[in-house]
Amino acid sequence: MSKVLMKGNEAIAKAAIYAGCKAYFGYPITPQNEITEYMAKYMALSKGVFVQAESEIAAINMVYGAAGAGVRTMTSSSSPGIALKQEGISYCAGAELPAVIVSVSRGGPGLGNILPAQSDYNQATRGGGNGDYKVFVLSPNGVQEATDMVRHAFYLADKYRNPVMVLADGMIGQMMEPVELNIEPLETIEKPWAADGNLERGYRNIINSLYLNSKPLEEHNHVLNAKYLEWEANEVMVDYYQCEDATVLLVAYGTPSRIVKSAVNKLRAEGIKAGLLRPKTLYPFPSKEISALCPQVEFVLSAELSMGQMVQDVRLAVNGQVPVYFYGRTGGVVFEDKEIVDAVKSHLGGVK
Amino acid sequence: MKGRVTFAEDTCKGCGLCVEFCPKHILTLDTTRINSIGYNPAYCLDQENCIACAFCALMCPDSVITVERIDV
Amino acid sequence: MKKIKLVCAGFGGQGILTIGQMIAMMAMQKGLAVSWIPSYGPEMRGGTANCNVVIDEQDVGSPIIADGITHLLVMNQPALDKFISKMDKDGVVIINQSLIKDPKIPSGLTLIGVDSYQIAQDVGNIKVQNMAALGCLAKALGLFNQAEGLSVIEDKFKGKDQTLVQLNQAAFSQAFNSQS
Amino acid sequence: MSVVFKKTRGLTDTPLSYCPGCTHGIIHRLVAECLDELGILDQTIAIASVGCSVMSYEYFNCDSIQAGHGRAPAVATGAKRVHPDKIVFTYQGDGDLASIGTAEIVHAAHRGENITVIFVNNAIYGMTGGQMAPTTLVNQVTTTSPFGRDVSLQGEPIRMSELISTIPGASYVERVMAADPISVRKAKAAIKKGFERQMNKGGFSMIEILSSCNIGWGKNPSDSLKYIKNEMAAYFPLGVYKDKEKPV
Repeated sequence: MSKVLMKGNEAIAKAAIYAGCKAYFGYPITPQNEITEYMAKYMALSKGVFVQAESEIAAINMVYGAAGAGVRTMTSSSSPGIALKQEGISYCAGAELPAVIVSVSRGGPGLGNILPAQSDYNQATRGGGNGDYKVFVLSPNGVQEATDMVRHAFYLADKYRNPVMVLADGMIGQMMEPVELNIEPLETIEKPWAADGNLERGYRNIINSLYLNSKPLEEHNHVLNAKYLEWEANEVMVDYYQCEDATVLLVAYGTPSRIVKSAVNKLRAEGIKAGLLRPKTLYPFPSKEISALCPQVEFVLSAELSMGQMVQDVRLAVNGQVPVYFYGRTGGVVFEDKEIVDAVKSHLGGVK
Repeated sequence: MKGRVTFAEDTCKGCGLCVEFCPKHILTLDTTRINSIGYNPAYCLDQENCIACAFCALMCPDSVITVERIDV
Repeated sequence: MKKIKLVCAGFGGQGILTIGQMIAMMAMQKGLAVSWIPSYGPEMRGGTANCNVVIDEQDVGSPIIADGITHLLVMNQPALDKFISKMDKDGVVIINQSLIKDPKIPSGLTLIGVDSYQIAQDVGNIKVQNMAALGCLAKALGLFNQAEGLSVIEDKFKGKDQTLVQLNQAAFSQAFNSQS
Repeated sequence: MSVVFKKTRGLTDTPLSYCPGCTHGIIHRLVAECLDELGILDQTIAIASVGCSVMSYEYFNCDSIQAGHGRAPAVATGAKRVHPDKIVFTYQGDGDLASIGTAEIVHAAHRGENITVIFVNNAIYGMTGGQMAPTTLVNQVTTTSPFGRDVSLQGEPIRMSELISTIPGASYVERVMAADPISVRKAKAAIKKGFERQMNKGGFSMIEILSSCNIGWGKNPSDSLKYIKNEMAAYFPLGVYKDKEKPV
């Protein structure tokens, strides 16, 4: 398949269908509407399921139902809508259901606006649902990677029986870039646990997150946690740029990381040895990878389109080895590379 | 009865609903001009025939129109 | 090649976003890295519309153009007023002469005019004004030849009436060739 | 010379953000005129919702609270309960009121909250670009019903005035339209009656106004008004569905 120019939202929807998504549930919200609209058309044409739910809460619970019944399923939304989905995400995690949630985030809090932002890092990685649960969070930096990560999300969801979120931003949703889609069928795995109404298997399946007694619930939490530790050990994805000899480490994710990459080039042109570490998985977070670079760098700077969210994970990773600084713009304002250059320069030469 | 119809031209979006509902057919959109917000504004071709019925103003979504009655 | 930071701007309905998309398609077919992003907001027809197109050899950094515009295509006066201060010092401004009668451009910038209305009328349909603007822009970018433009138009209107394709191509060609 | 018609002071000077020809603008004006004519503009709290009218707080010349999607009746309940002598109204579209906000509207009516609900039904999600609404007509094409609304998959359009009128707590429910000068005048009378009901402590009122979305429907403004009259009003009959003061 050759490259085609495609809008991020449309590419995400197409990638999901190629990855074997058979059921989509959504509710209109900008800037992700094209995903819902594409699914409305192509799920019908490919004999899949499309339902425009009455709300985001309903949509995620439809996902819970479809995933519990053993089918590859997905929902998508944007910040305020993802906020409403938190309840259902917690239930999916508690009942160990594979589901993909695409979050095309926008400016907040509240209604905020529909411009690109990264102020939903905490919402994605910590979530607002109740309980000791984790969501696998992937962060693409462009349209091509968004499609690859949606595919990977379905793989991870099935492999670990867990909700996986693809955290894009309004830029990726609305932007067009050349894309080459992977149209190979994604391997399906057996789901002997699914409540698909087939007692010929010889036993009953129950999808549930209720554990009335303390011991079984504690055991359940240990089972879940073992899964999260396995991700941290095996599933971290990270991209390095000019890090080998870097004496200043920049950390940035998503589309804004591309601007930080330009800033690295500008800094290098001025003789400042900057490097960029880009987390592609926000949970599990590349803590070891960041920590490993600390001995060679003067400081670490986290650049985000937020008031400072990922920087907290960066601080935990650095754990006091070197100073950690933050630079951010918010509300839909996207920083320019020269702002990052200036921020780095302002911190050079030790703590002032 | 005679009337006078005036338009706040720079908030007119050229939707044409006033034109549609004018019983005297004296309103039109000026396709030779674009106002400051990018539309062909409505205007009155023939004030003499305005009867001050205010149908145009009733149907204007943007409250662009003022209608006056001229007492003769 | 020097990185191209192109902004296309005008009223909604002038085909601005399509012009940007078609430039992006031409760049993609040449094997260049490219991104296209519209200004997006609440749905309302009319008003202003603009899009950013970044073209580079290897990969595109920021898809959003904050300043240093190398090429600006403006279809009306408010669009020109909005973006002129964000130009690169030796940038190129392409204006729609049909609606911008007396452009004020800082010295150092190159000004190119395209009478898109006239060209569209010449080829027989005023609806193809944006293709005239596209032809002029494609030439001004200095990256593309006429055949590359025509082939993208062919692709874009695939499955549509062939006379429509030819009409669009005619407007493109006339504008492309009218520029020396 | 006397002024027959000029812009009401119930609206601010901010230009409306609606598309050309959208009847939201007419309905805004009617509400604003009623508030002004009833002399309650200075004691009203408007509750704005989410959808095309998300910015209505910029346009109504009174105090306003912006609510989350679908939650306007709950927000209105909060405001009205703490200020029972003030006038509180919500301004909601069909996605807001008839989809995500069904629980809130049903229970505000059920409690008999003394508020006025202005429900603008244009059978589509306009703000987000023309998706199917619960009120989208059968076979109507939208971006999420690309082959037309299919009753077997999406059900029949939901009739909110009929539904709300079955709730004992509702006092006054009427459906009107904004399709021509005569119907616009009738719509205004209904809106005024809704506010009067609230002023008289008469309880919950909802005025549903059939409205247009010419962009979402893919029609010109003039044809859109014909669509309201001929298609929408055929499925959503106009009339008074509930009037506790004058049983229907």
